[in-house]
Amino acid sequence: MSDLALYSPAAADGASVLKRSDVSVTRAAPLARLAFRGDATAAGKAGAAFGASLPMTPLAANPVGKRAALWLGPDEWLLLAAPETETQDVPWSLARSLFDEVETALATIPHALVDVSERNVALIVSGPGAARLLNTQVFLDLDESVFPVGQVTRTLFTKAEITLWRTAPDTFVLECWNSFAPYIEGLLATAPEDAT
Amino acid sequence: MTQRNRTQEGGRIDREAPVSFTFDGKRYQGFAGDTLASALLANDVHLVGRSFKYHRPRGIVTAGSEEPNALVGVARSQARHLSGEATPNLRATQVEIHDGLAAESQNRWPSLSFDIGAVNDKLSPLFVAGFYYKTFMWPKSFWNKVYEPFIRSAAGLGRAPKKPDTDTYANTYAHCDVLVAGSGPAGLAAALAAARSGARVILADEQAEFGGSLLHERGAEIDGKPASDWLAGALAELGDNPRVTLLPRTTVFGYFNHNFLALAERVTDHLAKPDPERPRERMWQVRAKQVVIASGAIERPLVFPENDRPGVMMAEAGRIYANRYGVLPGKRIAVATACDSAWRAAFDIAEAGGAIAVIADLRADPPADLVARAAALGVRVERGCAVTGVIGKTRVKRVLLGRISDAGVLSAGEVDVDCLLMSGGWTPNVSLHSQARGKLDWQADKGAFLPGDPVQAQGSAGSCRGVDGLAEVLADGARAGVAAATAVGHEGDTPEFAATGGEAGDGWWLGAVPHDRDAARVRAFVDFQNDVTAKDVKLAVREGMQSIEHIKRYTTTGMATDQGRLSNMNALSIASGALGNEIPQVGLTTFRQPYTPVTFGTLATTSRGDLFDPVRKTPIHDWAAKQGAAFEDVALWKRAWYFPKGGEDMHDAVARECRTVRESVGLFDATTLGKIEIVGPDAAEFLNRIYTNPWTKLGVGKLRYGLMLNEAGFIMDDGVVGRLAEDRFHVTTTTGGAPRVLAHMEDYLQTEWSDLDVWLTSTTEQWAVIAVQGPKAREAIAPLVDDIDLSGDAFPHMSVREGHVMGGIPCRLFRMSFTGEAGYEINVPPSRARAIWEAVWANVEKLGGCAYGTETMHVLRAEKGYIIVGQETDGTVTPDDVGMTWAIGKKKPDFVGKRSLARPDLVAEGRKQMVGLLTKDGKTLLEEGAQVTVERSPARGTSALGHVTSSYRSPAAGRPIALAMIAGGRARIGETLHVPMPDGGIAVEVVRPVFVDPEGTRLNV
Amino acid sequence: MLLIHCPWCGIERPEIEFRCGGEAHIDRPGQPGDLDDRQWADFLYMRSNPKGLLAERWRHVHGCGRFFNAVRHTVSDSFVCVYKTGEPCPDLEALAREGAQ
Amino acid sequence: MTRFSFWELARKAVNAHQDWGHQWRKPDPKPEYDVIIIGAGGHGLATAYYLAKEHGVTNVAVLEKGWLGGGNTGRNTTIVRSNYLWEESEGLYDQAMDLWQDLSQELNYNIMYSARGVMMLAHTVHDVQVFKRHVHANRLAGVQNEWLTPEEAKAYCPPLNIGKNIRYPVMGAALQRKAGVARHDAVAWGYARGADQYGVDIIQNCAVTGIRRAADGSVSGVETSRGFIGAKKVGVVAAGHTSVVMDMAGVRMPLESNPLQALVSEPVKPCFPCVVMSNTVHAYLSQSDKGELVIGAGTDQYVSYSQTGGLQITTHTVDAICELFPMFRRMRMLRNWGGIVDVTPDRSPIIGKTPVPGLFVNCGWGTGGFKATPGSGHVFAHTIARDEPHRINAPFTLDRFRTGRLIDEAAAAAVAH
Repeated sequence: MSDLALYSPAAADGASVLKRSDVSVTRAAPLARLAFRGDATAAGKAGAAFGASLPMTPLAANPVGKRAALWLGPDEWLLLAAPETETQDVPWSLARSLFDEVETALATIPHALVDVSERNVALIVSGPGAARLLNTQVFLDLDESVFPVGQVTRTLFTKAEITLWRTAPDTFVLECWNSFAPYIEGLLATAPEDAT
Repeated sequence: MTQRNRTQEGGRIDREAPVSFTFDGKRYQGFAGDTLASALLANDVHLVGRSFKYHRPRGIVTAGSEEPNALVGVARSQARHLSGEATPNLRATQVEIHDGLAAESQNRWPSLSFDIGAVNDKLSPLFVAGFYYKTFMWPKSFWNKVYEPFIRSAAGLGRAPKKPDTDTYANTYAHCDVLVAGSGPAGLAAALAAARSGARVILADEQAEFGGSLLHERGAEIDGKPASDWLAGALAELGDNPRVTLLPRTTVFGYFNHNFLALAERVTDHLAKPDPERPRERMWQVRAKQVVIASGAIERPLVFPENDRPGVMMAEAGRIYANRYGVLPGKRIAVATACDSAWRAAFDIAEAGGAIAVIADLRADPPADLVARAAALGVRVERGCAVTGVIGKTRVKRVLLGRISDAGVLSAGEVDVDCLLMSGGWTPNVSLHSQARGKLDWQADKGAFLPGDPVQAQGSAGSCRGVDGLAEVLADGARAGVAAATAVGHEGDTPEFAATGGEAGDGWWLGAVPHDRDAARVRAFVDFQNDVTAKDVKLAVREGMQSIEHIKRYTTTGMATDQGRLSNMNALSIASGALGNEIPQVGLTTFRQPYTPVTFGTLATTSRGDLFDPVRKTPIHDWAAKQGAAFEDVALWKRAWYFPKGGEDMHDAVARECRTVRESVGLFDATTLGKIEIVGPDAAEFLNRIYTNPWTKLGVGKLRYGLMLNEAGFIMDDGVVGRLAEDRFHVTTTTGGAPRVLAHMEDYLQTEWSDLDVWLTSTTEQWAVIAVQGPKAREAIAPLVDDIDLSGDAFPHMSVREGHVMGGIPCRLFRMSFTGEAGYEINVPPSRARAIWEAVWANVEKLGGCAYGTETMHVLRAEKGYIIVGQETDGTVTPDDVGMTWAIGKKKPDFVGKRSLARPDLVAEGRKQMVGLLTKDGKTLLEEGAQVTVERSPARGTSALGHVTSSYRSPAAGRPIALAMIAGGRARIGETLHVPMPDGGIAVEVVRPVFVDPEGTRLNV
Repeated sequence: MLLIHCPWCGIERPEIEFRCGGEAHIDRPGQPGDLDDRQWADFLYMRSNPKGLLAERWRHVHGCGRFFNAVRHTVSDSFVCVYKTGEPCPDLEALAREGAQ
Repeated sequence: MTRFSFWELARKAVNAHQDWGHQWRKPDPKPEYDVIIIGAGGHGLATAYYLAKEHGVTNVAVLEKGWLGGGNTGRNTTIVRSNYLWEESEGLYDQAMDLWQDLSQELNYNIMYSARGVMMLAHTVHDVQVFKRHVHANRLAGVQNEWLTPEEAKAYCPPLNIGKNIRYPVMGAALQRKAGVARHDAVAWGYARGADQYGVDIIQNCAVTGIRRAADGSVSGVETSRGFIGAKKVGVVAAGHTSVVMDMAGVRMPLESNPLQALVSEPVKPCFPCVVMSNTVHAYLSQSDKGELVIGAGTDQYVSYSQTGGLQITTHTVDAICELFPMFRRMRMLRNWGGIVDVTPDRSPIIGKTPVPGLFVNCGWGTGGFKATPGSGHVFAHTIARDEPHRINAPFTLDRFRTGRLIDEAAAAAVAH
């Protein structure tokens, strides 16, 4: 499982997408998610308000407890937060309060903040075979020397766009839009055994 | 089940593991480790197929992927053969046998030994290169009816599978420092050298076993060990290195830009009972920092009369069969050569128990040591001697010898044999180097093209770049491996390998071999599979073909499934002789991927069925499916199309749904519409520039219909935009247009207007959208809305409010309509959309309402004259064309597309304009796409005034209605026009394009 | 499949993550209304389409989402350089001379 | 020049075909011609042929930097059809369709025009609307095209999968029965032989390096790798290289050149009777007389003159073929190649005069030029000979990009809603 406090497996039936001796794929419980856009100044203030600073280094992630700020582009970050007590519901109120806090902190500084909590779902891909399994559909070099723990990027999962974050040597979190999840899960679940 | 040609011992086959298979229905036995070819040869089967054009009997020529003749249809079992699941055209030299494997010969009827098509061979004097361009033209009608069907049925090789393929295919993306293509001594040395320096290495080889020539070297030693022992050690070392990936049965088939390579791995075809979880084949898509090509060299046939008879084989292939598979290619063997290596093949075969009847070398002075060795073995040697013919139709019986002299070729008698081994020397295998766009250098002294300077990050090693001899090849591989590793930052010493044996072989021959036969009558084959002879190549030149590409296309040489691997150099040489040009001036045809044929399924990998393209479904999808909805594909989405009840067809269902919406209320899933949140201080200014409409003065909480043009001035998308705050807009797009619109906006924002402080975020999937439309819409939703005043005054048409539904679920409530009825679109979190939908549904049902799909949505909007982008418009339509100049902000200095709207043709008279059409009889439903003319029965070639864009039965109008784009349409309102159909014209009246509530009073209930 | 260096991400990624946006440095006129039809058509449609070095726009659409420019040789398909949107076009003739050496 | 026939073939067989002569000469360039055609592809050779035959202009040179027919003529998937949407296109392609029917006899060269039918599959409601619009428009124009139900489509093309359980079920098809395929090399060779018989000089391995203009701005000839060759009229028919050639005359073109890939399978016995195209899943497929499945793939997204493309373009096409025809999954790709297609903003060609007097251009055929070869040559010859366009190519001007009078076949199929 993910070594982060942020992600926990969803409790729902069918949360387990794939379970093999060397790799598992599990749907994660919902999170509060905010898309943040703005320049470095805005990002600095946003990080302070959010509770996890927004990384300025490309492809970097900054997890702090049950929050994380992910660099997605030079003026784009994805802010993630899990409620203190685990829930299977989408934490709208958390998303709302974080939204309000960041908005208040930035007041007159140009920026854009949009709640995208419901847009994405996350899959946790974990185990020694995780990278090999992902490489059946993801054209990135997932060798740890090239794609180290903490790196995050948008990329393609064959015909679907994903955000891929290595949270531990053997663990990746894959975020995608809701309606693409069955496609991605389908391809992961039917990946041949000898690929993992 | 005897294997009469099997040696008593030796080879890499497992004599303890017999394998039973069938060929043309007859059962044979081989051993584990055999290819189909080696097993057939063990059973003295040489005749395995018929050639493409002349249907000549053909035998096994090679022992590798370059095989031109031994193509067979292969299935896992005889049953699968019979059910049409065999794979055609596999090379018997690559097919590994397993128990139950069923192979069939091809291109023969009724049987391999008696083939009606062989009549073509009798007609060969007529069927020369390009004959079909000169005939089959009279009478004209015969081409499609007689000639072409005849030619088609005679052509082709195997039979395409008839049944859908049930096997699966897989894909893997990989990266490495060094990819080594080929695992012969050069490739192994390169892989060892690179791996020892710490590089990430992939070693791939098309064969089942790594080792290349080491698998059949007899007597060679490396580092003091027999070659096969050294090989085992090297493979163990590589296998133990976690940074090395070993890929046997894997062909590097494509070398693309920027060191991207594609590999095809055969995963399970060689297994009798494969694990069903494993794929049949897997494509590897590899980005390599460096590539070492170690693809070896390919032995070249000699072009002499009847060189295509079964039993005529490459010398090295004979050696491979003897040494690696323990199979003698014949009992009594002749060798025709111009190269030393064939002598060693003869010696090895002799040692394995074969009788060498004669070695005929084209050279006057073959090396003395070889001659001495032959003498010691008691083998007859003929120097300066050519094979001038072969007797025996389905198997070599005798070969004719001719002595080459100044006076020409003089007969040197005949020799009785059952096998003839030939060698014209070696052609370095430069295919991958050439695919990588590396140039080729002609080496006249070697009679070969060698790799020139590489263009990409790659090098060649070993005999593919003309290096010969085991010790030299190992050293070259080590050098290349270290060079590649060093280039990517790994330090390492160049390993040294001490090798003896595997000597270099000199000597070569290019082009036709001289003979004493009637040149006009005999056929010496250049391209075996496509039946191209030396005469054909000369004929092409005679007819004016100068470029090798012309010669290739005219004669089809090199265009068979072996891609001319055996034939290209001989064809080139013959052509150069006929043209009187040097070989480099005649040119070499381009090497293209794939290196050898690649299964379509392997290229398609996992894309099939529901995983072919993502199937996007809304949170309401399952509910709709349960209600029996029919769905339509819109972009990647499945949308509910209509909801038939109790045996209704689409028309009935849609009519009911339309009536219900207008009379009470309907529920519609609008989730798939694209949504973009546009936020920032300059958001309104951005929208001013992107849309035709003005946005500055749109109040917070208000909606406006937005129209978007491309820069050419044509409508590209539309949607409703809501202002949530001074600096925040909620934009909607069409379902199919969502990605395009976002890309369009980002393009302008980033590259033209980077001064604007505004950002775009896709929220398509942040919100599910439940549209509730109809006079009872407010009633249907009111009980569920927590905190929004729904009264007409507080929340008028074209407004938006943020609030909550069902006790705290956040929502964005739009009051808007695409039906002409009062209505709402409730944007809700997808995770709760189903529950909210069902709650609304409960109310809707109580109110006598219904759920409706996209078809009803289309009818309702057409009744109001609202356009659908992509239906009324087609990329050539301006706002004025569809009567929407009202959507253009007249005072705006600029917006995307504005300048183009002023171009001459876009302001010209007579443009097509949107109007309504009513059939005069009030009953006939026009067909969408039907043309509109003035005349009832226009003459052929009459210009259409326009066409019907939308046409429906309108319950509200009580008759069919249509929208159409008609030249000068607005001025034609009231006129009668016609819609010509195959069974006569339909009279229509041109009307304003609005059929229900033109004043819009129903919207403001 | 090309390998493309994204100047925003600072890494090379496979072509499938990118969209080519055509020839670069064809700036949209500030006052389109001031152009005559021919000038406007030049902006809309006319392209240099060279056999040689071409400055073109790319967007890392399935990555950081940003546009940038690249100089690529249209025969070898190899990239000479990449630079961020807004930066000036390199001297293509000078680059071509360098490449030839 | 020997006339081709079965009897001639039999007669020559007696002497083992030693007596066949050149199908076209290998002339040295003369100092000056009445007309120079740049580009010896199908369109250029056809232009020369019709200049000589229809207009009596025989003092013509066709200059080719490589070998004749070596560009897109020899690299396409040989599909011929004329069921286009707009009147302008219908006129252009249907004239070509008429010429195809008799071209073998006209040229005395069997170009193997095979009227096996071209079927375009509809997979969505939108496809159905678009294709039916084509069918109606074509019927009015007298262009053959008809609508088939899925069952009728299956009857016409038995391997077609019309199951409802596939990703994009077939909802019907538009069929043009007299459309089909032809042997691409033979078209180039047939026109070359035909033009040569009229005295046209076809000069291969002769690259044009410059276009020389007289003081009045009009064309006076071309610089080539074999020296200057004079001509007052020059027709550029250089497909993917048009921008490069036109740049020599200082004319900017609305063109981009993209790699276009195609591939064939190994040959198999007849298993696929017609041509099938599917725009939604991006695939087109036929079977050659030799037995290969011939498959057209897409274009790469960037400008390139490399005649190679990305593997992802090929795999994207092959997966679509396998989805429509799942029995072909075990077939194997034998050869893959690329051409360079010159694409205009409205995906229709430019055939006519240029701002430079005496300079004519015929380009922008994109992915669909082969089918128009005879018609294109016919109207371009007219344009050059008369110094004014033929009625049929009059709408296909360069000026349409100024006026906005585009002939947008691609937009007409645009997907939205």
